[in-house]
Amino acid sequence: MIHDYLSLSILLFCLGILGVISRRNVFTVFMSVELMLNAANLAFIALARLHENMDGHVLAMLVMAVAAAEAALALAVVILLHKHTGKVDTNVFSLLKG
Amino acid sequence: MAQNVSYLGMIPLLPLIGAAVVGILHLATCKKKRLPDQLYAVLACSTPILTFVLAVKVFFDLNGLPVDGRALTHEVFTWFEVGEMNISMGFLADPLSSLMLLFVTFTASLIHIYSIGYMAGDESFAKFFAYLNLFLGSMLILVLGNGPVVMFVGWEGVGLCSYLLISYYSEDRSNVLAGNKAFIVNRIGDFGFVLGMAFLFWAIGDSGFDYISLKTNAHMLAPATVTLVCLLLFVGATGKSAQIPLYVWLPDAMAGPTPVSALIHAATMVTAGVYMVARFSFLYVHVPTVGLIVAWTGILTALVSAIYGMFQNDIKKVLAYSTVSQLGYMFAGVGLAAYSAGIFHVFTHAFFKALLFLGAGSVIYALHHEQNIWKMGGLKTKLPLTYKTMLIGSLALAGCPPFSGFFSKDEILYSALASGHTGIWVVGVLVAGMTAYYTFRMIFVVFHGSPRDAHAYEHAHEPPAVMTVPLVILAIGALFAGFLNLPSLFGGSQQVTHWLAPSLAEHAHEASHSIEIIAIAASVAAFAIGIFIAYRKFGKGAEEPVYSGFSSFAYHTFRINELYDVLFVRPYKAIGSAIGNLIDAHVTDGPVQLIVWFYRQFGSTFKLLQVGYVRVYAIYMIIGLSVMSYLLTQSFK
Amino acid sequence: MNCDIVFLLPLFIVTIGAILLMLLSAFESIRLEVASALSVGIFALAFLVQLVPIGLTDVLPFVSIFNGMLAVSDFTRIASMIIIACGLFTAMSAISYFRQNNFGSLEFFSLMTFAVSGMLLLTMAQELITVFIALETVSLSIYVLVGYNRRNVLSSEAVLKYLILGAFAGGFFAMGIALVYGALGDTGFAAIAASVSRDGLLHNPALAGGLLFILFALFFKVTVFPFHSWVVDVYDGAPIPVTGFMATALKTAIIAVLANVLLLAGDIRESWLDMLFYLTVLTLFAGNLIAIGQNSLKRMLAASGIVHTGYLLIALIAVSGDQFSGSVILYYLAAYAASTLGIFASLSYLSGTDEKRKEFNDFSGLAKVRPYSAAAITIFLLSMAGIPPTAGFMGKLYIIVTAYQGGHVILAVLGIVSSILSMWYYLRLIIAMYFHEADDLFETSGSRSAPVCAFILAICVLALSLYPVAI
Amino acid sequence: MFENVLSTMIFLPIVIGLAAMLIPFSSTTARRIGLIVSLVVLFFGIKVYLGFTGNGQLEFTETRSLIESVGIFYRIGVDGISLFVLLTGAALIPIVFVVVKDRPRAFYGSLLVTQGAMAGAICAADLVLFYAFWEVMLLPIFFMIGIYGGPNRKAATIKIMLYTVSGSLLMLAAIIYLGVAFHGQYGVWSFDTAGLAGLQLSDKAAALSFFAFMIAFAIKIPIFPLHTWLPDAYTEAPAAATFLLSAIMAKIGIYAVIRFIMPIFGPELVRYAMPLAWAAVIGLIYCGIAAIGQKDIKRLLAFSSASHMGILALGLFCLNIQALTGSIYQIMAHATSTGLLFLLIGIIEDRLQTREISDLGGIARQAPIFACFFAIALLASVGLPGTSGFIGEFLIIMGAIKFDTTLGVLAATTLIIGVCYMLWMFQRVFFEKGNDRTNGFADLSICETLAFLPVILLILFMGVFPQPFIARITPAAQSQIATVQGTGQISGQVALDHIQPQK
Repeated sequence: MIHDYLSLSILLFCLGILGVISRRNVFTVFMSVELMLNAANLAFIALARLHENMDGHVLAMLVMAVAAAEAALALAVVILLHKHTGKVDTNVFSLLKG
Repeated sequence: MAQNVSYLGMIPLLPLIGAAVVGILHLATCKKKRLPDQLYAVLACSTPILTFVLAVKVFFDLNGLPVDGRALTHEVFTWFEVGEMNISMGFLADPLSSLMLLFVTFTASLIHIYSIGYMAGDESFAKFFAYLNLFLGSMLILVLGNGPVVMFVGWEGVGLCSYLLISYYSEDRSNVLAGNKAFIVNRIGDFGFVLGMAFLFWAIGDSGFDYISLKTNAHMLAPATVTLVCLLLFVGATGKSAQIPLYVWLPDAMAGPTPVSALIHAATMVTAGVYMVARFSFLYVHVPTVGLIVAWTGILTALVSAIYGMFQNDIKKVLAYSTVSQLGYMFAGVGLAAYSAGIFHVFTHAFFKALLFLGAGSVIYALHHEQNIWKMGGLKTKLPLTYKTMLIGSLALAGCPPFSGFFSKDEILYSALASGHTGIWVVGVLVAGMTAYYTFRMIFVVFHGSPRDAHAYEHAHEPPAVMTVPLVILAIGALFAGFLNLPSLFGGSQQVTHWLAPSLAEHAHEASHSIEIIAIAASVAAFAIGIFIAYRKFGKGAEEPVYSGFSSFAYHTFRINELYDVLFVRPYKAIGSAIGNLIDAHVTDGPVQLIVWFYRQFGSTFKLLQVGYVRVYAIYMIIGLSVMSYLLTQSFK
Repeated sequence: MNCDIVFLLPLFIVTIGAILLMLLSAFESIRLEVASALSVGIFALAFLVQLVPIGLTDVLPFVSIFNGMLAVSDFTRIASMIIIACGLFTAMSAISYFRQNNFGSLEFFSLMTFAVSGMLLLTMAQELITVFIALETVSLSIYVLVGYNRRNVLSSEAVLKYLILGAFAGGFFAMGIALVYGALGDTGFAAIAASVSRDGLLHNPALAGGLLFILFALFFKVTVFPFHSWVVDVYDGAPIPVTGFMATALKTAIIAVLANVLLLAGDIRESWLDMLFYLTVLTLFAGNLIAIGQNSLKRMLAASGIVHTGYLLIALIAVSGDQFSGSVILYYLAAYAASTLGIFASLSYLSGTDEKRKEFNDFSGLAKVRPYSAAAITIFLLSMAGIPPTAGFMGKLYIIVTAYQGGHVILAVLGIVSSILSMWYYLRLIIAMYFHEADDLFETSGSRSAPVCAFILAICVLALSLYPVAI
Repeated sequence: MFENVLSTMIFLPIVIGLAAMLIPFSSTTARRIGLIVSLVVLFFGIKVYLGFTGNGQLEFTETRSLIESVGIFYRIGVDGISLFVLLTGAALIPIVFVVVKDRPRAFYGSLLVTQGAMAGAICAADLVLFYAFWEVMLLPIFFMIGIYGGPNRKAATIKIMLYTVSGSLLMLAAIIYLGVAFHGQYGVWSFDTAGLAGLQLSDKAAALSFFAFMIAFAIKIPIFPLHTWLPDAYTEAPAAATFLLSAIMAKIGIYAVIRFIMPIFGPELVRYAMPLAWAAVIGLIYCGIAAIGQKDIKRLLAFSSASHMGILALGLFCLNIQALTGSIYQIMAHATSTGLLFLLIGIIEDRLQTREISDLGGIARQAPIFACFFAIALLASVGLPGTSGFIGEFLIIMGAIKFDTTLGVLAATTLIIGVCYMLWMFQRVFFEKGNDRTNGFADLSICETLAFLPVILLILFMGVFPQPFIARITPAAQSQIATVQGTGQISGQVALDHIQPQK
């Protein structure tokens, strides 16, 4: 049973990774990051069940809080960038390079 | 054995002090108010005269000693002492050096006095005398130095002065080039000298590196070492004494003022090589093969330069080649272990060659620095005293009996014949004839016939007494010096040879009087033939010949200078330029530049990797993580 | 009990200060200088409190309340002091910067103070959840700080990159915690250490994998190759005081955590020695190679920061775990922080309005116009290059000594080689400043606090070199 | 002040130099201050010389704990070898302040700092301390070349800095290795030279450390083929910096080999002496030949200096008393002669704004005193007997022949090679006809003459009376040779005893 949860978690995590490295839309990228964090959350909950303690729950809550904070910040940044360039394509934001 | 005296050090020191005083006074005042030339003249001339007095004292002191103990030493201070190497600044006066001392200081005194007249009015009168004094000091160190290292001080010192004085008229590039050539060629010889000295030292030097100890320990040397040392020292001698293949500097050295040519490039410095070989006679005597090399080098030099001498136009060049030629004789003498004969020729040569140069100087002075003999002529009447003295000098040089040159040269030729080296003797006699020819060619062209340049002739006049008196004194020397070593054939007792005997490791050649008579007859015949041909060709006036064919080749000294230029000078300069400007910057520095280049290349590669796309950065991270994971799984095994 | 509070007092002071500053931001009439002075005061106070020595062995304050989540020792204390000092100097020099670039506001100081409090927590954290929380506190503050210049598209781009990659790494961190938690049922360092020393790291793949993820996230933060790419862009885009703050305080905090994690039990480091070795070497050289290609000063400094991370990794590999004092690492961090902060403090007032001077060439002839500034920058650069008699030299010396002692001769030699390579780009700036003619007047406006800051730090760089460190 | 003579000699110039950089004095004031400070240093140098007993040990030692945790001590002292290197620097530097005029105050400050750091490097008995001074002495030079140098100065400074720093950092790696190894063997931290001599290292470690040291010193000296930084740096540097580089800094390289490599890496030095000696001789010939192709008088002298350093280096590797004494003697001799030449060239450049040999000529006529001084320095540098250059060169050649005949013969070619380019240069610059540019050349002023005169006299004095110097050098050289040959090897216990009293 725990394996299924964990497998799902790993799958989600990998999807997240794939999303970050393959997608150019800033929103999708952030969603992928969220996916990774949620994969971790899933694992936390499942493992908390396995170990029968509350640490995992606490962690999951904290991760969610962090994810929310990051999302808020991310949205602000995306809006800011959109104001500057009118685009949400990460490839556009490569003025800093070399 | 040797007696310690405390005044030997004074002898070289006096002229050096003189040089310093005159030099400093000159430097301090030349730009502002010049001091009178007379002051410098007095200062500068006093030192050679004083040294001459001391030389005489040395001679009498030595004379007062028993024959076996005729050596005065003076160890002034320990020069340097490093490990087994203990070199002291010591001086040695033995019969050999005392003889050298006498004529060096004597001719130097006369030439100093002569120079007062010759250099009068020169802008750097004092500088000239400072250099002359410096030269004299160095020469005396060379002569008196006890041990090769001290000798080397003088050896290089005279080389330096020679350079300075050749380049004296430094505005003219060719003069300076001549000076450079002299110094560099001498340095090549010195290279040999230093090496010879080093090998000698590491063989026996640890138990004393002065002549007396060396002489005592010479028997401990391996024959191979002796050969090597003698050859290397001879390389030094060829440089200093202008022998094949290093003679090329001496003719060019005539660029210096004429008294310099007389003093340095005829009478004293150039004979240092001969003196050195005689000094090391205790080594050379053990290696006859090397002696033969020395003798042949000498006699061939004599031949070659005599050939050059027959086709020169410049009065000083004629004399210069004759000097080279006479030096060749001397080497032939010392090479054949007839050291006293060689040294005696050095001695007489100093008189007549200094005389000839000073005479030539008078002519040049009289003609306002005209040196081409084909612009002269008929000067006999205008410069009678000069003519007479030069005639005496020429006769001595040409080997006319009973002039000094006859006895000394004859003794060398006689020893060649007596020791069975007929080849050397034949060449020697041939050269004697050629010597007579070119000497009298010069005399006839310059003094006889009719004037070729009427204007110069009109203005020619006998130089002042300060110049003529030395000429006369030297002429007397040239005339009579030969009698000092009169061979027994003429009822003499060979005083000079006997005087020198304690210093030299000489075996006397026992030969019959008949051989001696043959030798003399041949020399006199050669002299007569030479002078006859010269008279036939030039006695009644002749025009400047057009050199062609062999004579042109000889006039250009067999193109040896050009050959050296092509073989050594140009390649050396080209290599220098190539290394300094190309190879060093691009080849030697190449590895460094290559590293830098790679570093930069890598740098630009890494710059390319920083693409700026955030996705790519994430990919890098994932790749990194994969590698990390891989390494982690590796460690599970 | 009252003793324990002394250990945590700096953290409290800084956190309360941060909240206070945030509240103050509501009052628009308060001038920036006041906020700066206030934060300087807070940091100074925390620094002074932190001076109380603790001892080498870990002390767990308030065990009953925190359940051993926090531990303090001299290592954490000194790391905290470095971090607080970084905050202090950044707060000082930021004022000069904001006088020339008028996007400053009071929140800047509040956010920075929050970041510092997170970092203090990081150094003390003995438990992964705490580390995570602290890390995110720091990160979130710094994200905002990086993008503080909202009008500048580069600044925004920088924060975007940092945010995406930071969150990405954060995801791994979370997943790593999950794995560790799965393997042990506990997230405390003590439990990890116990498990590792009992069974060895490699007997528990989930633990090993989890720690690898955690390491990965931490490596990302301290810019170990190949997780370094962001740093050049982000440093470039961020406002100068923020860059300086990130380069120093953040690095110190993360290195402290890394030390805590890597040295938990000898086996962790031993098992990953190969990996750490390659990463270290690559980090050293990649940093140098990136740096030589840069024309922008901030980018060069960012890249050189990668190299310094490499040095710290050498020390982390080589320090002896059983009697860990971390003094070498801390000394290096202090030396590095002093010189880096010094350079950024100088840039804070020299770069001019809108950071118009950012390239090497823009500083041509600085020495002719502002000799003292140029001299200070030179001292900082020489320290970074490791030329005596600066602290940077001694730092490198200690690290090389440690590397030899640990038997890592190759690392020691490569460290030196990398130091040779780094001369190249440090010299470039010196050459630009001194050997070119000035065509700029280097006019600056604003307060003198950044110059004062640079001056103090220059003295620190020289004085620190004589500060003895026990090995 | 009088108790800590050496420290004063080190730190007085450094402190005053830094002050001169920071405090806005006028240029002339800075120069005067520099002159006074360097004279004070010279005075202390003479005090040291007079108080020096020559017992083969370090004298005037001062030991202070610097960073005790790793055994880094501020430990300085002089022995027979360092004494003369120290004095050479102290005696020569005042001239610079007299001759080099109208430079910004920072220039004079840099000079002073270099002087102090060089004194520090010479006196240091602790390797880390030595390293620190070794690096610090380069920094002011770096700035002097870069700020006040010729048109291609930037490339030259980068090259000299990277080159020398690369070498010295490698040496640092070796220094630290030695310290750690010492700690491993004796349980005590120490970087003391005498102590480290007692280390037992594995062959490989010893060889690697040896090369790390050797490369650092070989770059500084420089030994072929690591000399390629030199022509550019010497040419582009202002005269004073070239003077410092050639006259003192290069000599510190030689000195460092004697001081640090010989006691610590004796067996390695013996093993690798032959290839190193070959490198030195090749450099001597190579650079000597390269000099003839130069058109820039300073560049010519740069190559000449490199060539001469070849012979000095050769003296080190022959490992016999003659050659080593010769090298040490030549340190002084070459410093005085080449240093003087570079300063005099600096005067030419200053007055005529050119260094091209083809632009010059006839200076001897315009400036006889100048020409005379130049000639004496030149003759000393070509090793004419009677000048200081001869003694050292002669001893080295003698030692080289004892060591290896071929090497000795090749080394003796320096007699010929040196004189070729020097005479050529002298001819073109001082002889021949002057031109419009050189006809206005002013001779040395009285002040300058008086500044140069002592050194000229020293050159002559050292040529005629070398023994007072040599007598003080030979015992130290002898003991170094003994150490290298293994007969004087310090045992580990002795080394430890040496360290213990400090603790």
